[in-house]
Amino acid sequence: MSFALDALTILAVSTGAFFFLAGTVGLLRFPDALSRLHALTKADNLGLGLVVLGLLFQPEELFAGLKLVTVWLLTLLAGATVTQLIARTARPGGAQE
Amino acid sequence: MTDRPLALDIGLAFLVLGVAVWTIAARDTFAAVVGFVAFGLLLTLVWARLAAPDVAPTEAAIGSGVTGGLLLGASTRLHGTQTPAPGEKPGAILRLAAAALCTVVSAGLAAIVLLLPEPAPTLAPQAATNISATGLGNPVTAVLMAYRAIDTLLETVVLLLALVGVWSLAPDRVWGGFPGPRHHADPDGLLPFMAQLLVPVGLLVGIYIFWVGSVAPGGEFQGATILAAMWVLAMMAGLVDAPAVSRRWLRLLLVAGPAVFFAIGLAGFAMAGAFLAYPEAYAKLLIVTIEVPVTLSIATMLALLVAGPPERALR
Amino acid sequence: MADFLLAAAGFVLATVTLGLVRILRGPSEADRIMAAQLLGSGGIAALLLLAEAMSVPAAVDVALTLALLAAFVSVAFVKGFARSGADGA
Amino acid sequence: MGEATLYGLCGAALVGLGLFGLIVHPQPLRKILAFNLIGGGVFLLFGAIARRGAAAGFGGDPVPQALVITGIVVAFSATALAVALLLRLFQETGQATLHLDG
Repeated sequence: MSFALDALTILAVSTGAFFFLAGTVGLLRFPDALSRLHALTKADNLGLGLVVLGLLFQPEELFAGLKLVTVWLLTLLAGATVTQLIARTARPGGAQE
Repeated sequence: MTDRPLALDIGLAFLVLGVAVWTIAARDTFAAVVGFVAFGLLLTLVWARLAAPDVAPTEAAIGSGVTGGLLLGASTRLHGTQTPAPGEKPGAILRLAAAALCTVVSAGLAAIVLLLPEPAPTLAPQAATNISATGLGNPVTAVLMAYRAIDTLLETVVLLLALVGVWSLAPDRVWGGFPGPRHHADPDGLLPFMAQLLVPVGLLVGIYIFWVGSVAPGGEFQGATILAAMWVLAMMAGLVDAPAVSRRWLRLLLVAGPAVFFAIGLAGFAMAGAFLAYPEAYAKLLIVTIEVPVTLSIATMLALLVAGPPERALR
Repeated sequence: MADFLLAAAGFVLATVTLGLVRILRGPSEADRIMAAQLLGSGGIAALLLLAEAMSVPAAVDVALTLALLAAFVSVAFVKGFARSGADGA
Repeated sequence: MGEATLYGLCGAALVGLGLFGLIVHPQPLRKILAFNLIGGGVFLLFGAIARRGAAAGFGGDPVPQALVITGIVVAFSATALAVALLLRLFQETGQATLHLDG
């Protein structure tokens, strides 16, 4: 049982870490601000989300699990807002550079 | 200890130094401030690795978060003034001399770190034996609120004095007025929406962190900073306006914490024979009685320190 | 398990710190904000992984604090960004 | 070498780095940033000492840890006051420089 859960944790956390890597590569390599933004949101939402998911497979108290999910939701909310605000200003012809 | 945490620690230490070098070396001030925020974030992880779970959230909240917000605001306002005049740049000789001096300072400190006495002196056993007298479960909160309580009392006074200093920088025509610009809520914007969702959750978390501080890592400074950040966030989103600094309720709120702290400290003479001494049976009750107003006062002070001196006159 | 989680924490941290190069290169301030945001969420992920690996449950509270303050700093960023953009920066 | 010594050395380097920035940067805001780096370094030195003092079931000596918490808050008040002074200077003179005849 615990072996299966560990395997799930390893799978989810590794995938999450991969999304962080992909997001960073995208941020560094993509040519324009909007596609970089696209890469960022993937890393942000999915990367952290998968890490949280992976940790939830480990035995946690209910309250601790709730806190983990709250951390993710808070980051998601802040990320979405900032992304939208950046997208508005980084649009071609918007206030930039 | 296995090898891997050491590899992680070495990597983390180099990241901290790298980001610090960048904060100093970046040509653009805004980039330097971003570097500083990253520096605070990495330091938070360092504190977690140094088994200091009480310091980590303080660094995250105050060292990186609130200080970062303050400096970001300042760097935006000073935009365009950040290129040094030709005569201002220090010459090569001065730079070399400064580099030499700083290397000596660092080397001296490094030598001290390497030559620290073995076994390390520690006050942890004393803290452990005395913790039961406070009724608290968190040793750091016990240190802050019991046997180093005078530090904590004076610290709230330092914050208050800094705020008085900031307010006294207001020009005459806006004396006692509203701090900072008025932010208007953009009706179709996401920011007010986000703030409406985030602020209640944040207030709840702030109160939780404050409350849990008596038994586990957390406490009044960490909790107060979260409360302050949420207040400033609501101001930036245009949900609420900053209060005029001459409001009586505001001033009462600011002095309530230090005043209650001081009064209970004086009562210590009658109850236990010394300033800030608590009778053992009531220690926890008294500490909580101090902590609640102190948390509210610190939250108000921090928020107003970020908001800055008054900029708009009373109508 | 703890070793894996520590390694994952180190990996995520190293990755997002690499993204900081974007802050150096810019070109626009939007890019800088993005890199900082990536660092924020990566730092939170690393902290959660460390909390589990070192079995310090209190580190989750630190992550909670960090998430809230990261939101605060992001808004300060964007607010400042919008303002300096308006000045024709 | 334990992690306490490692981060202690990191703190020592940060103090020197911050001091360098404080001396060579003419812009006041950069000086404030450098000042905060020095603070971070000093706190890390305290952290190293606290970690070495782990005893009695605590992961670190709680007394230096409590001092660091106090220090972080005091450093913030100093920073806030410095920023307010700087912004007022800018408001008054239209420049943000400490250069007297500039």
